Amino acid sequence: MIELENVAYSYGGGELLSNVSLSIQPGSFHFLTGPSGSGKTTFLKMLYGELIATAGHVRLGGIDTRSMSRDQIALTRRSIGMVPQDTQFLDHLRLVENISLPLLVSGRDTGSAQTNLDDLLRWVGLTNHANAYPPELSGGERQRAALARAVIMSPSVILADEPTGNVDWEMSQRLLTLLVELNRLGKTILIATHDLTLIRAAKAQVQARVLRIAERRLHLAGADL
Amino acid sequence: MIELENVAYSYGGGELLSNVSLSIQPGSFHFLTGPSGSGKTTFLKMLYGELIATAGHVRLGGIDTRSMSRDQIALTRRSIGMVPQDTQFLDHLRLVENISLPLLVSGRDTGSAQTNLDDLLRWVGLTNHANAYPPELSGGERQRAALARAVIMSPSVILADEPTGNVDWEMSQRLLTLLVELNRLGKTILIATHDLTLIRAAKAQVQARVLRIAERRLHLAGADL
Amino acid sequence: MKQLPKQITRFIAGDAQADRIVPPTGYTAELTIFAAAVMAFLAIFSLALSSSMGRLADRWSDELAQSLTVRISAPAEQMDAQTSAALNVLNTTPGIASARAFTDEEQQALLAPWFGANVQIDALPIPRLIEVIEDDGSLDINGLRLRLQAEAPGAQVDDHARWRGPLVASANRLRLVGWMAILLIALTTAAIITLAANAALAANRQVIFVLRQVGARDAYIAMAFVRRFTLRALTGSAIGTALAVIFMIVLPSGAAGNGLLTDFGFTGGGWLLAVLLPFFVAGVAFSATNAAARRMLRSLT
Amino acid sequence: MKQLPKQITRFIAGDAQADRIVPPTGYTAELTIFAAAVMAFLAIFSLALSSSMGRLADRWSDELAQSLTVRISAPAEQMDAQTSAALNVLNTTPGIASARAFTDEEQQALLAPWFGANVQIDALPIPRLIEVIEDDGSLDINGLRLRLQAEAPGAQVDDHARWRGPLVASANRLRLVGWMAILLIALTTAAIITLAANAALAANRQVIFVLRQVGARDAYIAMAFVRRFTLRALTGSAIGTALAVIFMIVLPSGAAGNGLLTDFGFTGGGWLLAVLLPFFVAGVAFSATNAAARRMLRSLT
Ligand SMILES: Nc1ncnc2c1ncn2[C@@H]1O[C@H](COP(=O)(O)OP(=O)(O)OP(=O)(O)O)[C@@H](O)[C@H]1O
Ligand SMILES: Nc1ncnc2c1ncn2[C@@H]1O[C@H](COP(=O)(O)OP(=O)(O)OP(=O)(O)O)[C@@H](O)[C@H]1O
Ligand SMILES: [Mg+2]
Ligand SMILES: [Mg+2]
Repeated sequence: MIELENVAYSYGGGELLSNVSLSIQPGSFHFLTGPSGSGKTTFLKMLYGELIATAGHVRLGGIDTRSMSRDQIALTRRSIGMVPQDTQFLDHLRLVENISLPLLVSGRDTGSAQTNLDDLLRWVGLTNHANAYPPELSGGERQRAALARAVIMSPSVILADEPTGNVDWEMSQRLLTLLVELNRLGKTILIATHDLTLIRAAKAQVQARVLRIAERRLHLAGADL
Repeated sequence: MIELENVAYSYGGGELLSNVSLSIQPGSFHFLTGPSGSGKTTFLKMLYGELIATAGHVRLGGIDTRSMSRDQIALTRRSIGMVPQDTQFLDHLRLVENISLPLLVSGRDTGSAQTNLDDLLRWVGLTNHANAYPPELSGGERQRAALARAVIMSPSVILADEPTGNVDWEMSQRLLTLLVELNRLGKTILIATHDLTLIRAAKAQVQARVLRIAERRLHLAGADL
Repeated sequence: MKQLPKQITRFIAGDAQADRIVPPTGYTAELTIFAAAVMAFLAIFSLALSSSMGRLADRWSDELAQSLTVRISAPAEQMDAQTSAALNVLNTTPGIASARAFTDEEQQALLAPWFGANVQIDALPIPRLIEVIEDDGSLDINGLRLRLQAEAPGAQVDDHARWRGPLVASANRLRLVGWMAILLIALTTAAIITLAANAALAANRQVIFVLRQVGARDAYIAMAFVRRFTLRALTGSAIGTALAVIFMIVLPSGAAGNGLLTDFGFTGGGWLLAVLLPFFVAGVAFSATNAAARRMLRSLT
Repeated sequence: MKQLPKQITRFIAGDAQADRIVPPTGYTAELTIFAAAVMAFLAIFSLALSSSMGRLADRWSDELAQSLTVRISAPAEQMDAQTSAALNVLNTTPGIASARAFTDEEQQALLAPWFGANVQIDALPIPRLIEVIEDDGSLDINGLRLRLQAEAPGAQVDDHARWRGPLVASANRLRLVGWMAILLIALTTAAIITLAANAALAANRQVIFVLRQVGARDAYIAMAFVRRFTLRALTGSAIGTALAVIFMIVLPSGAAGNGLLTDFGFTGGGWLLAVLLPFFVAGVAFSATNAAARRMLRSLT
């Protein structure tokens, strides 16, 4: 469960987000939209402990991120899968190793996740690139790899920041299907995107709420989307 | 004038592109589509001297890139504006300095381009971020900055690789308008994108040819797009 | 405490999988190994220099301790009386360990360079020589001269052998220079390793960021880097130490005798220090990298 | 050639705008400056050590040249004849620069330590001493002994003063060690600067990539890095040299006399070398960074 209470964020200048209150229920499906530079990425980073709200409270599992120790944040992240907007990998490791990195750093056995990993690679269309190094991947391939890395641990929350910005329409439908499936398995999903057609396609498959950032506030978009 | 004659490219494994012949006339407007991983970025990199065709000839201004010296490639790039898919900047320089970097490295006076620069910043919506450092920009802002950097030298050719992948619909229209304007001034434009709505919107404003990569070949897409 | 050896074994053996998360850092790796090796080499040399100079200074100091001679010139009939009076004075003077009259044979040996070995010493009006051994530096030579003048008017104190004093001082200063060099080298090593570790960590900011992003704990990330650097520093300094030791052994040992460097090298304690040196360097690397890694981590969430 | 000074001025003054394209490289910058400083400091010290040892060896060698004494013990009536016979032999022996009999006063001064200053030398059957000055090392002492035995049976060759020989050898070896240290330090400096430059360039791969992308020429990119590193190496080594020189000047100069290190430091040529050192280090940095930058550039299109 993710709760925001009167949250504000500022990078030092004026406030980018003000007075945001929201409660994200387990198993829910949310989209986050808003113009470029409105604060979508900033918002996701707060749900992830990468940024700490400058005012108000962001609670993950009931604990305010502001009062979490560094180790607590690390542990919390193991139950949150994050697809960042600018995907970064360990360039000296092969794609499979990068995708199983969350298992490695949390001390889990990577062997037992093998079938899981194979299925996942097939679904995101990277089976042929399993042994490539990240700099050898195309932009869309990197984005798909980041999604695979985010879900490999079967986290209870998945945050995705423009996960389809670099892939074609067909592939974005495939990725959406994967996220919808995970949502049916009870995972909480939050996708930041500027792609309204993606949102419309999702709404046909799942009950999704659309949040919009406008003028520093978070609004709930109507059914007109 | 850009000419490709029986061009093929391979990263070491099988051929990614085969037997590509194309002639891009000065002042023309092209789109390049194809699924993720089909070779759009690879294709653009060949037009730019970053990759050298493994077979056939890529001629820029009549000279085969394969026989160009490193300095010749550098000089050629000054007349080609490139918006890469993964935008990179000099993180220790402010946005304005990054945008005027092409002027700096070619020894041109950055002062005389000042009004040009101001207009450009306004058009891509980055006036307020002129003094920010690149890591402080949002994903869409970086993409817009890369476009501004590509056109600052008023190059005769502009190559853009997914220039709207991270911006909202309105902003993508704005960027498209900029490119259409430049095309009207005689610049050659080539945009790689998977965003079919962008292509449709462009076709309403300008006479654009759509190229599609499918099964290692370059096809000319019909009017059905 | 019982766990410590196990911990050390685990540290060295490492976790092959966890190790891979740190990229091979290329030039900074070579830099660390190389710097550690050279610094160890120079340190061993300075240590040997200090230690040789120390021994030389000690030996010369010992010789200096016997550097005082008292000469009694007196008519033959007064000779014995004045000699024993002088011995009396000497044996009650503070700062003198012992005093002893030379025998005829010893006097003859001393004079041989001047007269040849077959001189008949009894035929000459040779003064009697008394060898004095000081025990520390507290002897008051002028006071001694005055007292001797009163008790044995024919006695003359001769400290001409003191010419080696400046040599001893010099050897001591060389020893000091050697120690200063060691100190400087130790500081330099620590600084170079710290800077190299910082450079490597700065170059790996993305790696650290990604690891934090996927839920790695600080200790896990830090340890991966710390292990790398510590083992590198250990390797480098062990190589440097070994080379220096080999070099010193094969260095031609020069002419025998009381030369400056004829026994250039270590004694027991020095060897121990040489063996410990790589571990010292590894320890420096451990703490430098750990601090640098923690600092870098704190700058990321 | 007339352009060279202008080029150098331009290199040092640089292009303020072009300079900015290279990010402040933080730890590698500090590393370069620090390493250059320490290495210069150590080099100056080794240079001073070598130079002092060289002078010491020279002085002792000079003294050694006068280290041979011939002693003539003969009945008083034969003394003069044998002395001039011996002088004759000595003056015709190859390897001897000159030979001269001591005067009575000189002999008395030499004997003073043994007999006191007021001994009546004529009353003693004292041998006559001849001071021999060698001119190089080619003197055949045994041959000389045989010839003297034939011409002046009472003559005895005494080279007891040769005890300083090993000392000279040692001083020469210390001088050698000093030069070896300088060589090692020079190599280390070059290696550390090369590695630091490579590390900095590797860390700046993105910068170089972006610069190539926007149309910068190789020479432009390389020069930006080369200038940075050269100036840093120059600064660092100038600081190190200055510190070493200051340190040597304030180092207490110890007791006067013929000590080992009482004149630790430089003579004219040494000072020149000290002044040139920073430029040498800068030159090393220039070529190392240039090579590294060109290599990195060739790996990018
Ligand atoms: N580290 C930072 N320091 C200062 N300002 C920042 C920083 N990061 C982001 N910003 C600013 O905050 C604003 C919001 O950024 P954010 O990345 O959250 O936008 P976004 O909604 O994700 O945009 P996009 O759709 O373009 O990705 C932007 O104007 C950006 O310039
Ligand atoms: N340096 C490289 N080494 C090996 N293979 C590479 C390298 N760069 C790209 N590839 C492979 O070549 C193929 C085409 O890559 P490219 O980046 O051209 O695709 P793209 O059409 O731009 O895809 P996207 O829409 O996802 O950006 C991909 O499958 C990619 O894995
Ligand atoms: Mg964003
Ligand atoms: Mg691409």
